[in-house]
Amino acid sequence: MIRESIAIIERVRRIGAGWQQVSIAVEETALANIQPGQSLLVRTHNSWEPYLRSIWVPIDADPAQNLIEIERPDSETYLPDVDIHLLGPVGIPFSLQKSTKNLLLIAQDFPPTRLRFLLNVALRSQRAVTVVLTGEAKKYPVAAFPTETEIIYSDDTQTWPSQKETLLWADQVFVVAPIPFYELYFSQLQQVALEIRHALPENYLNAVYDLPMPCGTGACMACMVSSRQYTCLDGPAFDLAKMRF
Amino acid sequence: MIRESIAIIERVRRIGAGWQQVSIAVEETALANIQPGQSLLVRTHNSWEPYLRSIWVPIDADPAQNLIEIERPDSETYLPDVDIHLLGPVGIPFSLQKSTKNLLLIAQDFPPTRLRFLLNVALRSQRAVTVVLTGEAKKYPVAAFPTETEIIYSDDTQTWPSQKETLLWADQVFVVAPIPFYELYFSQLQQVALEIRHALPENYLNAVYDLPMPCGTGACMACMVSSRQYTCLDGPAFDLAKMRF
Amino acid sequence: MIEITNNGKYALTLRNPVMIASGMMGFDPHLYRNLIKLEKLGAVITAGITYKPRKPANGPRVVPVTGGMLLHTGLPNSGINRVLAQYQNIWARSPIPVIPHIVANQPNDVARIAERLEGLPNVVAIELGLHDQAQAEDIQALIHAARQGSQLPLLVKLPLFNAIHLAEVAAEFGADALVIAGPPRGTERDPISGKLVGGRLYGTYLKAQTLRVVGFLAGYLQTPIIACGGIHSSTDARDYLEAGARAVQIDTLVWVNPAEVEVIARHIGGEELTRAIGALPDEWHPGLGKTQLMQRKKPASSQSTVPPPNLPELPLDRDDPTMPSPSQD
Amino acid sequence: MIEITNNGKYALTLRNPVMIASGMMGFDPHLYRNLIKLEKLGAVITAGITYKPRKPANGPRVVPVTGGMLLHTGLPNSGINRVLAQYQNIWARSPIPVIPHIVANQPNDVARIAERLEGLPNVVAIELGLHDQAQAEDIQALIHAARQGSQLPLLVKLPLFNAIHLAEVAAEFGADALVIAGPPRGTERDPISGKLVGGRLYGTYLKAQTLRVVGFLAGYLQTPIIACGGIHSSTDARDYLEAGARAVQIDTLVWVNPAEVEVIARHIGGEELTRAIGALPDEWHPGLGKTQLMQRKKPASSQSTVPPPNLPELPLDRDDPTMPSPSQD
Ligand SMILES: Cc1cc2nc3c(=O)[nH]c(=O)nc-3n(C[C@H](O)[C@H](O)[C@H](O)COP(=O)(O)OP(=O)(O)OC[C@H]3O[C@@H](n4cnc5c(N)ncnc54)[C@H](O)[C@@H]3O)c2cc1C
Ligand SMILES: Cc1cc2nc3c(=O)[nH]c(=O)nc-3n(C[C@H](O)[C@H](O)[C@H](O)COP(=O)(O)OP(=O)(O)OC[C@H]3O[C@@H](n4cnc5c(N)ncnc54)[C@H](O)[C@@H]3O)c2cc1C
Ligand SMILES: Cc1cc2nc3c(=O)[nH]c(=O)nc-3n(C[C@H](O)[C@H](O)[C@H](O)COP(=O)(O)O)c2cc1C
Ligand SMILES: Cc1cc2nc3c(=O)[nH]c(=O)nc-3n(C[C@H](O)[C@H](O)[C@H](O)COP(=O)(O)O)c2cc1C
Ligand code: FES
Ligand code: FES
Repeated sequence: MIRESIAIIERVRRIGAGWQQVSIAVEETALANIQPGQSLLVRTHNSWEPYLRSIWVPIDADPAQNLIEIERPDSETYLPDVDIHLLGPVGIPFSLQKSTKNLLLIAQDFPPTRLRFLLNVALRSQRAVTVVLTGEAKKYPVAAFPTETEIIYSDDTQTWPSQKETLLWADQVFVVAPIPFYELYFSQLQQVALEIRHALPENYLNAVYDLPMPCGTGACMACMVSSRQYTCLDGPAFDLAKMRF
Repeated sequence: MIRESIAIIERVRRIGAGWQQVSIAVEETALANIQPGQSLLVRTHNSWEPYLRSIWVPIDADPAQNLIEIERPDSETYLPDVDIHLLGPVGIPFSLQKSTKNLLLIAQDFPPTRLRFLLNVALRSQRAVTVVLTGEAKKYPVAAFPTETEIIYSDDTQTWPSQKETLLWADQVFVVAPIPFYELYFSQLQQVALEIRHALPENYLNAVYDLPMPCGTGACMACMVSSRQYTCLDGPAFDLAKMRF
Repeated sequence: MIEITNNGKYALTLRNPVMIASGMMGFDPHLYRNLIKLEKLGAVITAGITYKPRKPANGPRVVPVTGGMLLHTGLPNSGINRVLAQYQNIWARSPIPVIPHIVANQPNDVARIAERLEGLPNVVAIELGLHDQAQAEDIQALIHAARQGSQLPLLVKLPLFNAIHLAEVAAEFGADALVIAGPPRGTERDPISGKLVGGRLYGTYLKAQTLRVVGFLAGYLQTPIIACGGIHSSTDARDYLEAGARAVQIDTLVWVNPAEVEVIARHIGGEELTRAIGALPDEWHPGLGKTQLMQRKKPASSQSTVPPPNLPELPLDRDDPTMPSPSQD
Repeated sequence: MIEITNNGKYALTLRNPVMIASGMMGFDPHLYRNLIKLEKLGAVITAGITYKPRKPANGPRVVPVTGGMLLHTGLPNSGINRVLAQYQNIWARSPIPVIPHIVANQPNDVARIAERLEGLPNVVAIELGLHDQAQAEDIQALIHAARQGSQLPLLVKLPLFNAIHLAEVAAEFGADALVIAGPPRGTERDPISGKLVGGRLYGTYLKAQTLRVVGFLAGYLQTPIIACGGIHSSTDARDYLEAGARAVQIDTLVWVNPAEVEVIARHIGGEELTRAIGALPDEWHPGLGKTQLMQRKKPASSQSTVPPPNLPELPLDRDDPTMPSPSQD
């Protein structure tokens, strides 16, 4: 249930390659129970510019401490002890199936930030996780990943070595892609997956949309991915078994 | 001659009571030769909001080091090593007469920032300086003043103990006052001065205007103090001998 | 209770002169129930309703602009029949009155929609949204159609850019109140696709433009004016009332800063009296969280904003700057 | 050389399609000589000239608004005779052509001013600034008056809010180019005096509103359009050209960020070709100081903005969002 609240920046840490991690302390344990897939709409200063909130994507959370870990570009300046205004959680959690033993996370030409929380949760519940990084995603500082993570780099932005094998190995796949090209990337992946499996199982191939979300409540309709589906209410992950491009 | 240039913040120091001092390193020695009375129009970040530059008032300058010392409210955040964009110098220097031995600086219900550079210059050239602080000005952290400064506090916002004596003692007077009331304060002081002297000598009683200055070049006409005089071109000090209210 | 329209056959009174404008609440006033206490407000206007269903604009787009945004949605809705089937009961249970917004295109459609709205529980008025190209003749036909279909008080929302041209006409043809104004259109480059996008402009700068028009119209119109555009603070809302508006509508602020909407309703509704300038800081903030409350208790390092006790009176202005005789400066 | 007007009796060509709009340079193009290299631009428009002298508005006022400001000056000038006595020689020596701006109030005055401007060295055209309430009849009389007085090419500047209503009329009556548009009026509360202040609105948000009108008019008018309003970057200027404008005017940017004016003139004048989206960062900045140049030489910690080499083509849009069929979303 989306709420408004105030959090305090507790710690700021640069992790390199243009990224920093910001720990925020939230008021409500309910909010600290935020799940992989959900995000926050944030206003960091008391001004009308920028008018639209930024989307903050948690990469981990600690409900015991009421802490949420956020990843932001290090070009932005954050100082400990500063208030920030949150609206959230926005979106529904990724559906990581109980039966999933092998999880494939694909950051296709786009930073893997939106997959990191899921990566942590999956490893903590003893799944095997492989992360694919292509194009822009290869710049990401992988030292920040838990050591158990298997990482595949590719020279290409659209495919990667042993693409079909990894897709066969995985019980579930989550993929992110850059905004102007996401439909292209998602449909290509859908094609490849359909070539190696007769039909796509439900919840198998999940496209994670990273669209602008001005309101987060289904009011402004700026985040629609189809004529009935909203990133903010029904996403950010959509099952590629059901999408048409 | 007004120019555009870039400076770097060298040091930030809190002096208490809501104020901080920011040292900036400028590119041009010409700019570091800025004089008491002149100010800078500053844009601190690469954004169109706020649209108008802030007015930065130097409280000291060191041309040998290309450094200028600025005083700002400590509610603003400045970090060393950050670029700032300057337009300036704006305005003409205060005319501190060679013959002036006794200088009276009056901060009437308004922070004395605009007088501090003059205070330093006058003390360095061996004049006696008395500073009057009334109303709001009494909150100013006077520990920041050089120790030779004589300070008079008042309980009132409009007058101060031995007002006439100090005005008689002084060879030159500079006064600042808060925006909505400056005409009132300036005209009252003009009255008092006229009571104790037959006519006001030229350059004796100087009103220092602190009006918004959007352009700094006489183009926008937002800073006019009379139908022909601009704060940015002809000020910020105007001789109260010639002003009519 | 506040009289939003003049007394007469079609009179509308509300508990509070602050309403939610057409748009942000969609058709469900409960959409923001965790963000805003609706019962603090006067009424909520629904999103635009058409006779037939309308799909959202293909690839709906938002383009940020300084202090605002350009938004293009397409006025999607499932048509009057399905809207009523889905929301009529929700409206009935809403803690504040509901005012459906009719997209005023075809007089026929308007009459048919108005008819369906007549007599619904908790529906206290109709808002008619005029399109940008509407001319005097169109307005007459559209208002006439709405009147034919229903006995509800009729608010007519005019587009900003021709509000001054059309206000008198709309008042003459029977609008019970004028909503000034629908936001202006603009074109901006979408940073994502690199393309030029057309849409309406929302944001803080709407206020100055709209306030001008509201003040201008309030100077000579008898019909009450409900001001709408760029309200982001109690001061903004007060400025409109001071310029002659009877009530205000707020839209984008609902999601840009929801807590502020309640603050405005409280101030403007008369529960709190503060001056626009030199007021003491208001300690009552519905969005004030525990962490911030804790911080409030720390000794403040910043200076007090309380004015010094012996502050002289503001000097009187020798000529009123809001009334410049020359018209082009 | 760029043809600013259509070929014919009153043709205007300039070296660069970027001009300084009426206002910021006052009457002296040298006012900003340390901030902008004028010779990079196409022309400079003077501040408004009236027949008789005009004083500045009493207590000129500026009210900051998000991303802009409201400004009220009063169109002060010392009248055509004294303006010419004082500035005629300065105009003659200006490195770029000068276009005097006539405040179009009385046809008589306009004719007399235009006469005085005829044949002055380096004066290449006249700009006629229409007032907000000008109607079709007024425009005819004013344009006629200007034509009577002089053979110079005639630019007519229309106020934003009725530009669409009046553009065709102005073109028909003989404007050689239309300047779209004079900024809209607004009312805001002055934070200093606490009073409501009326004035014109300037700032970044002007662009989206003006671009819409420019695109709309360029779609059917034969008369060339010079776009003016909210240009703060080369992208803004390019957007206007792409929407159909022949040239652009820039005003407040001159003091908000003077260095950028030169950058825009350089890009739009064709000295530099960069794409609006995905362009390589432009290293040529006239305002780039020594300190920043030093910093540039440090290894950059931020990510490169160069697009990855094997970037696929942008997918084509299935329907063009700038052309929404419904008119009210
Ligand atoms: C046919 C017509 C169409 C117009 N269309 C538009 C339009 O679409 N958009 C637009 O912006 N303007 C529009 N205007 C208004 C125009 O731009 C001028 O603002 C208006 O005519 C008044 O200008 P003025 O300088 O003569 O009067 P002013 O003296 O500046 O003001 C006139 C009136 O505006 C109101 N007003 C003044 N100051 C304030 C204030 N501080 N707060 C609230 N109200 C105040 C008062 O009612 C005042 O009497 C239109 C005018 C006409 C005649
Ligand atoms: C009499 C009249 C007066 C008007 N006065 C005003 C006014 O004062 N202010 C105002 O904002 N609007 C004004 N409009 C315009 C109106 O608000 C609509 O924007 C306009 O009628 C087009 O709307 P539309 O949705 O029908 O067309 P759209 O399809 O949205 O656009 C119509 C035209 O606008 C231009 N256009 C569209 N997209 C772009 C783009 N991306 N870049 C550049 N140009 C583009 C094209 O020429 C296009 O054909 C007026 C319209 C009329 C008929
Ligand atoms: C998402 C959204 C949808 C809107 N839909 C409508 C509408 O259907 N009809 C209408 O007249 N105005 C509509 N509006 C405009 C608002 O009612 C209001 O006029 C505008 O937002 C200006 O007010 P504000 O500055 O308080 O947001 C919409 C606004 C938004 C943000
Ligand atoms: C100080 C100032 C004075 C102006 N004077 C005039 C004027 O006399 N006549 C006129 O038509 N426009 C005048 N303008 C408006 C500008 O010419 C221009 O239309 C407006 O600033 C919008 O362009 P911009 O966004 O590039 O600033 C003035 C603007 C400013 C800032
Ligand atoms: S973000 Fe507004 S509808 Fe999804
Ligand atoms: S600041 Fe613009 S004229 Fe002085």
